[in-house]
Amino acid sequence: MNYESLSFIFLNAVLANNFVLALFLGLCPFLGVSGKLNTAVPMGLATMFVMLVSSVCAYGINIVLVGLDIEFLRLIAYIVVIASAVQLVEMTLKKFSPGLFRALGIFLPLITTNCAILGLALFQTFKEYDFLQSLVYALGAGTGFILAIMLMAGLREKLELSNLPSVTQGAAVSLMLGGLLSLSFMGFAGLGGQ
Amino acid sequence: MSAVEEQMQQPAAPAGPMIRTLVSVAMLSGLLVVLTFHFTKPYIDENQRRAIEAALFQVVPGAVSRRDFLVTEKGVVPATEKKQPGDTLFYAGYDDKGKLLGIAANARAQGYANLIHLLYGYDPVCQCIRGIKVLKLAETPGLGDKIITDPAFVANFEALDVTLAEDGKTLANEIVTVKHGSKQNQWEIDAISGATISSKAVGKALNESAKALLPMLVPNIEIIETRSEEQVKGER
Amino acid sequence: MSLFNLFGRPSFNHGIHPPSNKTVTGKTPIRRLPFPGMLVIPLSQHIGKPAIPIVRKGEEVVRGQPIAKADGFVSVPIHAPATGRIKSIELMPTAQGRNAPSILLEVYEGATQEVLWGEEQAIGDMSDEALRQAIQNSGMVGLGGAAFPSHVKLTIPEDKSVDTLIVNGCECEPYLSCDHRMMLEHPRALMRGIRYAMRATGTKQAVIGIEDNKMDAVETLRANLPREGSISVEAVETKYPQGSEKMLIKSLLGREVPTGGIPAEIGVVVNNVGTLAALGQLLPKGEGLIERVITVAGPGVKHPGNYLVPLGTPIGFVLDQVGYEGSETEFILGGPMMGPAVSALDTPVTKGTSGLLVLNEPNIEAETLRIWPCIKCARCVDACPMHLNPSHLGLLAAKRKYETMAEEFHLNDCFECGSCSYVCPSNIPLVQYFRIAKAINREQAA
Amino acid sequence: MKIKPQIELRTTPHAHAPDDVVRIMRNVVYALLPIAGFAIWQFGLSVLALLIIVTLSCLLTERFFNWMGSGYNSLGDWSATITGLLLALTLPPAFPLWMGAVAGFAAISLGKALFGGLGMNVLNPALVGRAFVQAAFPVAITTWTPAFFDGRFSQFAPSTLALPFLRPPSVDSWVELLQIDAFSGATPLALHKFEGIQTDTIDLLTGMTMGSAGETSALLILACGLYLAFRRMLDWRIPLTVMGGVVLTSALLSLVDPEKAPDAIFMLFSGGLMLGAWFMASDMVGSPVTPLGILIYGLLIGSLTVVIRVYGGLTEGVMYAILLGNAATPLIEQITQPRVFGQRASK
Amino acid sequence: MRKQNNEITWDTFSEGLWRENPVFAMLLGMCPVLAVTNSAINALAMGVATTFVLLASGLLISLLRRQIPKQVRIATYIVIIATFVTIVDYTIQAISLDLYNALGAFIQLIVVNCMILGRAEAYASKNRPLKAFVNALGMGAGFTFALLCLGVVREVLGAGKLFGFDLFGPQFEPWVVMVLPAGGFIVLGAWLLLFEWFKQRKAQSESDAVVEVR
Ligand SMILES: Cc1cc2nc3c(=O)[nH]c(=O)nc-3n(C[C@H](O)[C@H](O)[C@H](O)COP(=O)(O)O)c2cc1C
Ligand SMILES: Cc1cc2nc3c(=O)[nH]c(=O)nc-3n(C[C@H](O)[C@H](O)[C@H](O)COP(=O)(O)O)c2cc1C
Ligand SMILES: Cc1cc2nc3c(=O)[nH]c(=O)nc-3n(C[C@H](O)[C@H](O)[C@H](O)COP(=O)(O)O)c2cc1C
Ligand SMILES: Cc1cc2nc3c(=O)[nH]c(=O)nc-3n(C[C@H](O)[C@H](O)[C@H](O)CO)c2cc1C
Ligand code: SF4
Ligand code: SF4
Ligand code: SF4
Ligand code: SF4
Ligand code: FES
Repeated sequence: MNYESLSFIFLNAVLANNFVLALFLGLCPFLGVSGKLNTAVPMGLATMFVMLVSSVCAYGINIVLVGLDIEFLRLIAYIVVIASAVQLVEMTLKKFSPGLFRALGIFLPLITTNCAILGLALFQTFKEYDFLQSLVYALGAGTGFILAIMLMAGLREKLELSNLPSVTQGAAVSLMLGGLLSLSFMGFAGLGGQ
Repeated sequence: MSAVEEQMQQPAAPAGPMIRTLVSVAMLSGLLVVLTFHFTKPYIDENQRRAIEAALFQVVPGAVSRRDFLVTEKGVVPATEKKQPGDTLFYAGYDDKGKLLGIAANARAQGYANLIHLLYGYDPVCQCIRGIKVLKLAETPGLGDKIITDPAFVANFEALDVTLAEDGKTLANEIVTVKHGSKQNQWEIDAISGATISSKAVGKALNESAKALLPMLVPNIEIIETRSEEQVKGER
Repeated sequence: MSLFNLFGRPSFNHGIHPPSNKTVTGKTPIRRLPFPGMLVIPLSQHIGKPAIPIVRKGEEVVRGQPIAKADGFVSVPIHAPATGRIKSIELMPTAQGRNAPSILLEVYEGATQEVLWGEEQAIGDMSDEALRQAIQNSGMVGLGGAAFPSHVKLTIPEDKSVDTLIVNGCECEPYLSCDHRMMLEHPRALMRGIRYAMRATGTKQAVIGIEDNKMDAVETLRANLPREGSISVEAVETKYPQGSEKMLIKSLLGREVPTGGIPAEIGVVVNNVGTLAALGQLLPKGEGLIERVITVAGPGVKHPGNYLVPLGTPIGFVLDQVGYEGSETEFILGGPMMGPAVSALDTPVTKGTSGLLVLNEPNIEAETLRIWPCIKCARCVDACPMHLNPSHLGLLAAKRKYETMAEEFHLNDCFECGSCSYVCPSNIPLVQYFRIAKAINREQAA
Repeated sequence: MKIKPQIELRTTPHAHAPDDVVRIMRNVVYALLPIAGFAIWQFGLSVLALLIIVTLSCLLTERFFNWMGSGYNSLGDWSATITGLLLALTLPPAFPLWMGAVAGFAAISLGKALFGGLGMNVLNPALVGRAFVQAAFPVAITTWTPAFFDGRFSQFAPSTLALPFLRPPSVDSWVELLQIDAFSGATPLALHKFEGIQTDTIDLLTGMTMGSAGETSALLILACGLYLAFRRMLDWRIPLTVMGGVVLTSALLSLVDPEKAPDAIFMLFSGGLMLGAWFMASDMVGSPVTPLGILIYGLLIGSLTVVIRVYGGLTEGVMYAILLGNAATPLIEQITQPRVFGQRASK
Repeated sequence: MRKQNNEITWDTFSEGLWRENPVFAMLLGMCPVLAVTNSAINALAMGVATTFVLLASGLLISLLRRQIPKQVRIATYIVIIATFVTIVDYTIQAISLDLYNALGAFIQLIVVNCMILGRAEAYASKNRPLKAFVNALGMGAGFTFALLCLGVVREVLGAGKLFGFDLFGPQFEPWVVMVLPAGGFIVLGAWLLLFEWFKQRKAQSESDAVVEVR
């Protein structure tokens, strides 16, 4: 049981313990898909969406696992169920909302095997969040991810127009930017502490 | 057409081999996991027991054995049943004669960087906290981690008063963290200068946990105390 | 009109305040310069198709006689600016830098240089149609700089209707004061010209917009206004580029010309005061445009002032007359903000030339400074009268993203006023970038 | 007389406003000098040494990267000097010199050279440097020493002269020796947050408080900032909107959360807000160019500052608020492209 | 498609070490790389654990490669990988709880480390078991090497220690930022910069050499 308030869970996941900048989760899409804002935003939205789906799934499976006393299968169960749930959602989406599918579709398979998703599922279990708390946690983590990837994409687009020294072109500058963003997000440390 | 769509339009494969493979792989992996679980469980349990006892014996000085209890809706019960959501687990520590020396419980609060997890020892005789052990900490090295290393701060918990109020429903005095050097009462914690936030978190964690646990525990203290020497010996 | 200019003179948003440098020339009356020995008369002194020569080599012409005829509607004839003999028709340098076919006219030294061609016309009896034809016959083009054939501008397309004629007396470019002197010295001709233009376009009201650093002109014109009140004079804030037609319309009427559109779309026609004053003088006499007033100024000029010169006068001749100094010198046809620098001293004064500036070392030095990277100071954004984002456009241009500039950042709305370059502390040649970008985009499209 | 001129051909416009980058930067340095002077007068030798070392470190780092890269010497544009001065002014007065040098190096290398130098950086270099040492040496950067003690011109604080890479000695005993009665070892913001003690506004204005070397006198900073604003060397809209953001957020909080509501005047004049608003948020390189963008940017910084100060773990939030504002600038600019003249009409 | 080459060469092993180093060259599996490298020992443990999963899953997948139908291969791989990760997870718990706590959830997150699935898909499923094994060993070694590069720098600067041993004595002032998230980004960025710089210098001197020959 966990008594953290919903607003604290949300803000903490968005800012102080931002998945990307403080917990190091979901770095692959963060570094890989943040070159352009118009891909970064759908990527962020898709991630948030999958986070919500997997949060719900993980909550359900965990009840079953605990009930059957087979918690040692947690990892396998989570990954399989999340992957299939996302696949299912993808298919439903394709059928009922082709527009949305086209916007988010290419990102969904990339995201399924992404550590932010699994990390979220595991953390909510470790923290013993109830259903609502888990959902808010997923929402916060997703929002934090969107925030981080949008800031990053904006900065990288701006750098695109500047004269980067030849050695900093490529991944190095993204990492350094990530570091500087992470430094900046340290300002939120302890938010809501008192 | 995107790669995804292409992939989605692959012709359906015969279901037989697919299911066969999946089932056999699942069986194989289940077997491996169960085996591993089986072989490592004793070691993990032992590790965990040692970790808990090390912490317990540190916050309840002199204790050599322990028993676990749950605070449930029904009251205090030995932790033989499975823990339900809403229950609070605590550990009782005894000396070699089976005499209850104190109990230990978990507490946590948001510190500077993240949640600070603590175990604290409660001494029913002096009705005070006799020690804390930081279980998990993500505070800044050099600042926040002084709550472990700063002797002056640790000295706060030699006897931190948590006497219950008259009505037995809450603490007589809430635990408060005060500015460094201005501690006046036994229920106050003298903060570390430069790490006020972490210090306050410790105070807050203890206060909240003690406020919730002690009113349930103190009236039921006999349940914990009754432990004969035979039981102790039997366990050895 | 926006909130910002509720107080003070009517104006538009943004723009810049360069030092005006008009104190000397603004007070010097217009004087005539002697005739040069040779005139260089480009066949294309206007926007549209070049005129077609109707004289031959060796032919003698009298002052005012047509020597080239209009080639279609968007074109105007050219008249001989002096009595003399056609020497040749050949390629000569122009202000645009290119060489263009021009008529070379040898001026007779002893000739009286009276205008011997043209007959009086009764404008009042003409039909509107005939009036517009008469305007074309006079070879009149916009003297404000664009040199767009006036009769075309004054012919309102069927599907549009205009309600206001705006008369542009702003003269916002530093140094220039030819329009200022025209207003002071020829107010009656200007009023006549305005009435012709109102007739040609069918407008019922006209507004003369004058920057408030020329209050003497405002008063002179007010004193000459017709009684019925169809014409008014309005002082506007002194600010560059107040004289740009889009800005002036905004200042005076609060209307915005749509992007890519022309003033007629919002019911306005804009003419320069010089244009209309010249019309007022030429039309009744049936003469053609053969001379104009230019401001000769700048730190390198010994006797700055406003001079009436025959079209085709090489600037070298003008300079010899007024005297100039300095070894490292820049010659500019027009104002310092928009006028092109010329490379040859035999470049002629044409219909669109409003000034001749001579800038020498100390003034040039400021520009030869190093170019720094854009420091995002936002000064250009706050200067751009078109509300573009020159900073971002400049960054895009440096990376050759010309298409993005046009598609997402409205490159084609830039009318190259130079305000952004003027204020840029990093000395980035923004306008130059934009010109190149537009040219390359045009090439790509073609 | 006829001379054959050498004809110059340039593109329009042929006139240029008198300001250029060097002139602007030089003026910022002038405006910072009184603040630096006050800091030296207030804290003595230690701050003098800190100013020199940090600025030198910035200049040397800049030169080093010049040498690694283009070879062009960019020290002449003064921007590295500004970075160094500002950085030193935001550090505690007794900050060890070697850490100051690290801060200067981090500021120019991580904050500027990495991205291509002047104008290309995305975050404020001086604050990158400060954020780096704040995270690297959290103890040293929250150690405060008293102002106006006797003998400040003849002795260094002991921590100032700590040997490179070694832990600076505690200043406690040294401070005790100085026998300053009112010294609490805490800044006005910390006093307010943890002790509920409000510092007198007059003291905040005149700099009779504890804090980073150059942040204490709100009035002096205001005067120097106004000088730059009047000379148009700095965009007055930024400090104004930042301060507006602080006031608005304080007012808003007093409606929704009266218990914790900050006092707007106190928020404005305490900590690094004045220095941050006038000299650091206003660094145009990291701020938007669009008018609406500038408004949003300023308000964002102002409100983040208050939120971090009131609800965050730290007592001070100006630095992080500005860095976050810089980080959000590209996004802000994207959504606030100006409406082009004639565009509404065309639709 | 390239002809299947069954030979095992030094390259089979060494490509993962340097040329196709999963971290420095391909930027795969970034999360554990940055998250657990705040000390050398964590980095080493993480490297070894990942290598184990890489080896075991590579071997098994390569063995089963002809039995697994295309449509379910990803699902199968994931299940196999998750199995080995669970095994590692419990084993580490059995060895040391402290280590387990230090690595946190990142042991379990090996499941989603793109490198492992990537190698399964790109290499193990197409090559003979022994070759897959050797390659996985190289990749694992390269990954561990990269983790150590980070872990060592971060621990030395951030704590003044190496593998827990005090290097500079008690007077050393650690650079706390190095063990914080920001430090992880910055140190990896710095390594990449360094490599890039070397690469460019090498390319430079090579092209200079070419010019000289001519
Ligand atoms: C990088 C950094 C890390 C910090 N870490 C901690 C911390 O771990 N624990 C803490 O209580 N305060 C931490 N602080 C907050 C400050 O030290 C703050 O000033 C202090 O808690 C206030 O206490 P004081 O009033 O006794 O100085 C940190 C500040 C910074 C800048
Ligand atoms: C930047 C800019 C500034 C201008 N300033 C003036 C001006 O001050 N006076 C003027 O008559 N025309 C000015 N013009 C030209 C006008 O926009 C317009 O073309 C002219 O007034 C029309 O009159 P015309 O056809 O009689 O020349 C300017 C144009 C631009 C692009
Ligand atoms: C422009 C500026 C920005 C600053 N930003 C911060 C900041 O974000 N965090 C911080 O702790 N101190 C910052 N400081 C220093 C603080 O004003 C102050 O001296 C210190 O933080 C006191 O807070 P403490 O109680 O944490 O010790 C800044 C100083 C200046 C001049
Ligand atoms: C008004 C103004 C404020 C400035 N503020 C800063 C600052 O806060 N930090 C800094 O490193 N440089 C500052 N500079 C200098 C310069 O803009 C800076 O070094 C650039 O960020 C380097 O690209 C400032 C310059 C001006 C004109
Ligand atoms: S410069 Fe101005 S005046 Fe000249 S053409 Fe272009 S628009 Fe017309
Ligand atoms: S031509 Fe240029 S200077 Fe002359 S008035 Fe028009 S805009 Fe002003
Ligand atoms: S030149 Fe173009 S971009 Fe520059 S200010 Fe004028 S209109 Fe704006
Ligand atoms: S004026 Fe120059 S430096 Fe300033 S923003 Fe515009 S382009 Fe950049
Ligand atoms: S390892 Fe975290 S997203 Fe790839």
